Amino acid sequence: MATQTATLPKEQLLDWYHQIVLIRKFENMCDALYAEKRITGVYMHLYSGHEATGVGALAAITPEDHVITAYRDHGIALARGVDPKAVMAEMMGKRTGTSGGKGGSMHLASREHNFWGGYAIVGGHLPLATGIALKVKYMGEPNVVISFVGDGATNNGYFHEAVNLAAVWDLPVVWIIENNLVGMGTRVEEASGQPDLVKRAIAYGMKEGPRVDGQDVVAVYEAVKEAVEYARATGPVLMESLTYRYQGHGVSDRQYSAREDLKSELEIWQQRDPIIVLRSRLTKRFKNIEPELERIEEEADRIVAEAVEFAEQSPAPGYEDLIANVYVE
Amino acid sequence: MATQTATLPKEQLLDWYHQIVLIRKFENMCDALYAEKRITGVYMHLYSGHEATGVGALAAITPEDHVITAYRDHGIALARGVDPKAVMAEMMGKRTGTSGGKGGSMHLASREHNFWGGYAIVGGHLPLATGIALKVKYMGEPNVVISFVGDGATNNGYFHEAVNLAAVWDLPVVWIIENNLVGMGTRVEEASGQPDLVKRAIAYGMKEGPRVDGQDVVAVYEAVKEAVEYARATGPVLMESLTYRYQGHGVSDRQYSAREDLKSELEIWQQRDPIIVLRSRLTKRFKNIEPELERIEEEADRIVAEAVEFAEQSPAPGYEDLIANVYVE
Amino acid sequence: MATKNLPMREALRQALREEMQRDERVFIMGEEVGKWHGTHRVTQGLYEEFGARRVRDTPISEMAIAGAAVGAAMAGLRPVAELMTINFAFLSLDAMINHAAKIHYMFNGQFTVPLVYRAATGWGNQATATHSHMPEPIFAHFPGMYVGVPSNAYDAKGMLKAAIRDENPVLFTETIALYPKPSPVPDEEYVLPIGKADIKRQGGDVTIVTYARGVEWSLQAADMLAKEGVEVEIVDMRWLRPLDMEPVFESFKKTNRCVVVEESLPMFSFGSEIAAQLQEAAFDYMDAPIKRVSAMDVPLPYAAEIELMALPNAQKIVDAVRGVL
Amino acid sequence: MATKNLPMREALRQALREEMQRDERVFIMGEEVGKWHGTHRVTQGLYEEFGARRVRDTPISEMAIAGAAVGAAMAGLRPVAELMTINFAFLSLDAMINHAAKIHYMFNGQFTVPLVYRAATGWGNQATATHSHMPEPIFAHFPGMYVGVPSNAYDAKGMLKAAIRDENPVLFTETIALYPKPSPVPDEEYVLPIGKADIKRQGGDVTIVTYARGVEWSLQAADMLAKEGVEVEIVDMRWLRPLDMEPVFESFKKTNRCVVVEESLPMFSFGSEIAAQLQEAAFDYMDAPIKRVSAMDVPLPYAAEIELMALPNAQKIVDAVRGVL
Ligand SMILES: Cc1ncc(C[n+]2csc(CCOP(=O)(O)OP(=O)(O)O)c2C)c(N)n1
Ligand SMILES: Cc1ncc(C[n+]2csc(CCOP(=O)(O)OP(=O)(O)O)c2C)c(N)n1
Ligand SMILES: [Mg+2]
Ligand SMILES: [Mg+2]
Repeated sequence: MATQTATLPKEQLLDWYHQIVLIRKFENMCDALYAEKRITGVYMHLYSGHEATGVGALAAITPEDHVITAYRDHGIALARGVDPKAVMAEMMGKRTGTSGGKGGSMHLASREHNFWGGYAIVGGHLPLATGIALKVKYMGEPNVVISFVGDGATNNGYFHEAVNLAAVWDLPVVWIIENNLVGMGTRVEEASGQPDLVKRAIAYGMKEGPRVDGQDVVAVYEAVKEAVEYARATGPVLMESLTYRYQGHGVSDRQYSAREDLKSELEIWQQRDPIIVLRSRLTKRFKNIEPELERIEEEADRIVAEAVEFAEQSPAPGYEDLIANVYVE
Repeated sequence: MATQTATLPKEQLLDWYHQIVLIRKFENMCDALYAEKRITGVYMHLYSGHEATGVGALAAITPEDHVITAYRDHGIALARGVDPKAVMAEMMGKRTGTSGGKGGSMHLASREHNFWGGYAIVGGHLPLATGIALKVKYMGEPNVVISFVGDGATNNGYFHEAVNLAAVWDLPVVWIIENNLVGMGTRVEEASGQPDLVKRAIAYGMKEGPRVDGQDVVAVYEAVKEAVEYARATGPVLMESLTYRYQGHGVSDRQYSAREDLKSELEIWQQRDPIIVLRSRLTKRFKNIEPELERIEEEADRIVAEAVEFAEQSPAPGYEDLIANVYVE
Repeated sequence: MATKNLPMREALRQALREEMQRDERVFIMGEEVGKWHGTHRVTQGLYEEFGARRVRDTPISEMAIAGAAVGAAMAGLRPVAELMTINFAFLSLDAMINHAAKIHYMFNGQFTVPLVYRAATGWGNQATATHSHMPEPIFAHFPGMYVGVPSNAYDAKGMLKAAIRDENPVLFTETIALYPKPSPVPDEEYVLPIGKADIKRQGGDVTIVTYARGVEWSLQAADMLAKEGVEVEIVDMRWLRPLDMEPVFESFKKTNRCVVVEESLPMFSFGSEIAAQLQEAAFDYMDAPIKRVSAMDVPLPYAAEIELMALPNAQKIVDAVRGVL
Repeated sequence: MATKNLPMREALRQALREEMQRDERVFIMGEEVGKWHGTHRVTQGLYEEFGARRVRDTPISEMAIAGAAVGAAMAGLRPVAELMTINFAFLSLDAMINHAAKIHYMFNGQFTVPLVYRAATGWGNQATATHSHMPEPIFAHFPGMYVGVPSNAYDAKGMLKAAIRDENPVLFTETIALYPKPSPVPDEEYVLPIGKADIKRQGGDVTIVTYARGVEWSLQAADMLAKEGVEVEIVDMRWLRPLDMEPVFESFKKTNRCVVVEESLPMFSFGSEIAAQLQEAAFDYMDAPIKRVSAMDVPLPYAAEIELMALPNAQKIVDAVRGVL
């Protein structure tokens, strides 16, 4: 499939470069702000390392398609085109955040982007994906749902029931396992009787998609595009993107530092960092593109800085927000 | 494997014939007693049609091995050697019942037989099987656990989590799917994306056992024996026994009567009734065995009649039973 | 207004049919709701009438049923998801509480979750320990979802229609013992408001606060007590969320005595909340302690004799009322 | 008796270590309990000390964790199954309530289920709506399982040891905010009885009934009130099941006034049950209505400013006490 790369328009590749770099810089900023206690709270899970998966996958669908994920959702929100300002404001718990400061890092969402949110109960969003796809089919719409799911989450009852139901009802869902080889501190082979997770498709009589190289945005894009076409025409697909987590499970995770195994693995993975992989594709194909890439990097810095600025200037929610939206009145 | 039949001792085959006939007659009696309101309550699920599965499977293990199942448990209890008197007394809610009249039809159990009980929450007993097998392995015991599970139940989260955990921990469990093609009124292919249920073993990297002819006690015995050996030596196995339910889902089920599809299928299955299949094996191999078979049938009638007699004579539980065993004091 | 005497089962079926006719987005999903006609036959005939698109049989997957209903509702449908019996809702509690009930809040109103979870409920009939739950109060513990608990056919129909039309998630439970019981149901369409209690009998001596099957037992007790000249007022809460305490307070200010009746377990439950609110809001009107009649604090056993001992009944209510006079 | 000032986290770890040393059947299972040292570091070092057989990491499978613990306990082991946080126990509620809590009864005593479910609990720290549950009262609604809710390191150690030794299933929750808080823990072994409340402060004017982090807030409130000459008695329930009401009744008969304090949701909850029992058992001693201080009836939001508004605190308790004086 690598042959197709050559045909991808330059703008598209540069756009992906922009997105990947933006996400990385956004996450680095979140990390720094957390260290300075300008972002607070117990849970924040960075997307660093996974960027190519989110960006490549979402490039393969239209704005009318649907996206849902777990708590590792910053990168998904940004790749979906949600305003970084609103995302950063949500991190800081501000009224201008995507969820008005009530959802926080784990619960970004944007109705207008058909981004149905990040969810923090492992597996909990998977039947929601099935339900959204049911609506698509029920209404005869031409769309698909992309549902991201962690490798660890595939061992939860939610996964089994939600994926099976999508199979039984032939719903247009592409289940993308973001396999970063670990759930918190548990390795995939210690958690799954079947570590080749995509094989679980067989249990549902479901189309088994590829295990794609999750560090290469082009590979992810092409694989998801094919899966999406299948889902639109025929039914659900289970596929895997092999990637790696660049930091601890979440920012408040103190156990990571003792895990030498994870850290030495990290070094190997970082040699195939999504930014490096895409950059080398670009520099190989386009002469003298470096200045353009640098401009994109600077642009990303600017966007992140503006987002921080915006978030810090924004008002905190008040009592009226605390009591609003418990019910639809 | 059919070759091995010839080598099975006559006593064993006759014992199976006895057990299968006993279960059938026991179930018919339960049905009759229910119609007469001598057995009451809303739930009672008969084992008729499944006898060869329970009898063949339990013949493949020792008394020190372990057995657990769902609510369709009468036949399992009897095949495990639990006294029919105590089983019938439990049906009638008597103090002399296996569970003192507190469990009823769906919650038979006998600690002394390592029969860990019948459970009524679909899938709920599956992690219990995993836990019992953990104890076996933890203590270094040489035993296995047989866990029966319905076809419908394999779509529940409990199945996924319990079976995967047994795989991850390499526990000695033989999961036997009693596939009677239907859960209540839902056909297996309407409920499972993968109707070839035994294929679900792949999702757990687990040994895939056979889909055995569940109407033939000899075939079940041989297949389970092999699976048990594997489980003892190596790890868990998922296998299937293909069988059929002879009546509605349960006695209070009024929907069954309208389902022509199920009833016409039934006729076909009854041509391969476990009693007919075993009888024909016996009469082919042993000359003039009919009188012996008839004696066995009469013996079963007698046992069932005695069980009814015993149960009816037994006292009902009283207030002291109602309040006993909420906690271990 | 012309009425027909309909069993609760049929009144509920009417509600479902009418709402499905009215709004194409309304659909039914759950175990055995279609070809099998519903375990308790509430959905009987709807599969034939509306087809497989709108009456959807599911695998035995309570987590997925409850969760898929959330997704479908967020996306614009109006699912009526049946959990067969409330016992199996223990498996879907997470989807119901963490997702159905919280999504509107957590995402600051971006999404609404207009769904109904229907489930049969109630103690008794030798269903035994795992199949004899009536845990509505624990669902009502959490904000974000309404909880409807009708006591007769008329209420059930009007309440279910309201639940389907509401923009919020609703848990709607139907007492199995009440399914065959008839009450007059108007031929004309009607909808009963969410969160409104109802006085089922007027009286000046004692207030009984109850719901679902408790109403039937309380009415029986009231008849028995009336013979002794004791006039009981019965408040049927109808909804555990929103909990409509006004009529309770009003009644209590008149009677100054109260018994709370519930079918299920006594601890951290319905009676606890009602008694706690009453003593706090109407302390100066209390002429006697508020008494609670509940099932006994045991798992429910199989044998009919002792199962009945564990359950509340009219006589136990009469005794409790005498205790506060 | 020599003591050491230990954070609750370490006291709990001591309890686990001692019980594992004492009884080979005791083992730990759960997500991240081993190589990751426990999400809240309670089990830190135990994997290294006891090995992979006795400290067992599991997949993210709450149903299987809770259910496998039941099977292992029935078969003769003594599992301490960690559910990481109580929020995830919503996924295992069925196994806990329908199996752990009922099997001894349902099979008429043939099996015992000597296990402990440990889970971190508590509101706050911007954990947001799905990760801020404290639903202990809904678990205590059901008979068959004990529910322990310690308020400090000393209690936690003695209670957890009792829980592990008991023949009944126990849900044992540990408030995250209390993990780092130290209290004096004796060097010698001790076990605190199951189902015994504890007077955390004596006083004759008002009784505060509470548990877990409520004790800390109540002690702060008591200090504030003492300056005004109001003497508060604080009953720490320690266990929601069995619920030890005697000390509450005794205290109330002395003070005639009561405030119930709980960290979590107000409806159908802890405060409801305490208030209901008190007014019924001690009606003649009531000089004022029993007041409840709880979190607000909302899902918990992320932003720190408004999250704090939703939570109880010492000032809210002081206000409530003033309201009953
Ligand atoms: C039901 C449930 N159980 C446990 C947790 C705690 N938890 C949060 S994330 C996580 C690991 C998930 O791993 P994976 O699915 O691989 O996703 P990743 O973090 O690697 O992206 C766990 C155990 C939870 N949030 N929900
Ligand atoms: C969790 C749960 N959901 C639903 C039910 C209701 N129910 C009881 S048996 C059954 C069908 C089970 O089918 P299967 O597993 O194939 O077993 P079979 O009855 O055919 O032996 C259903 C849906 C239940 N008891 N528990
Ligand atoms: Mg992972
Ligand atoms: Mg079946």
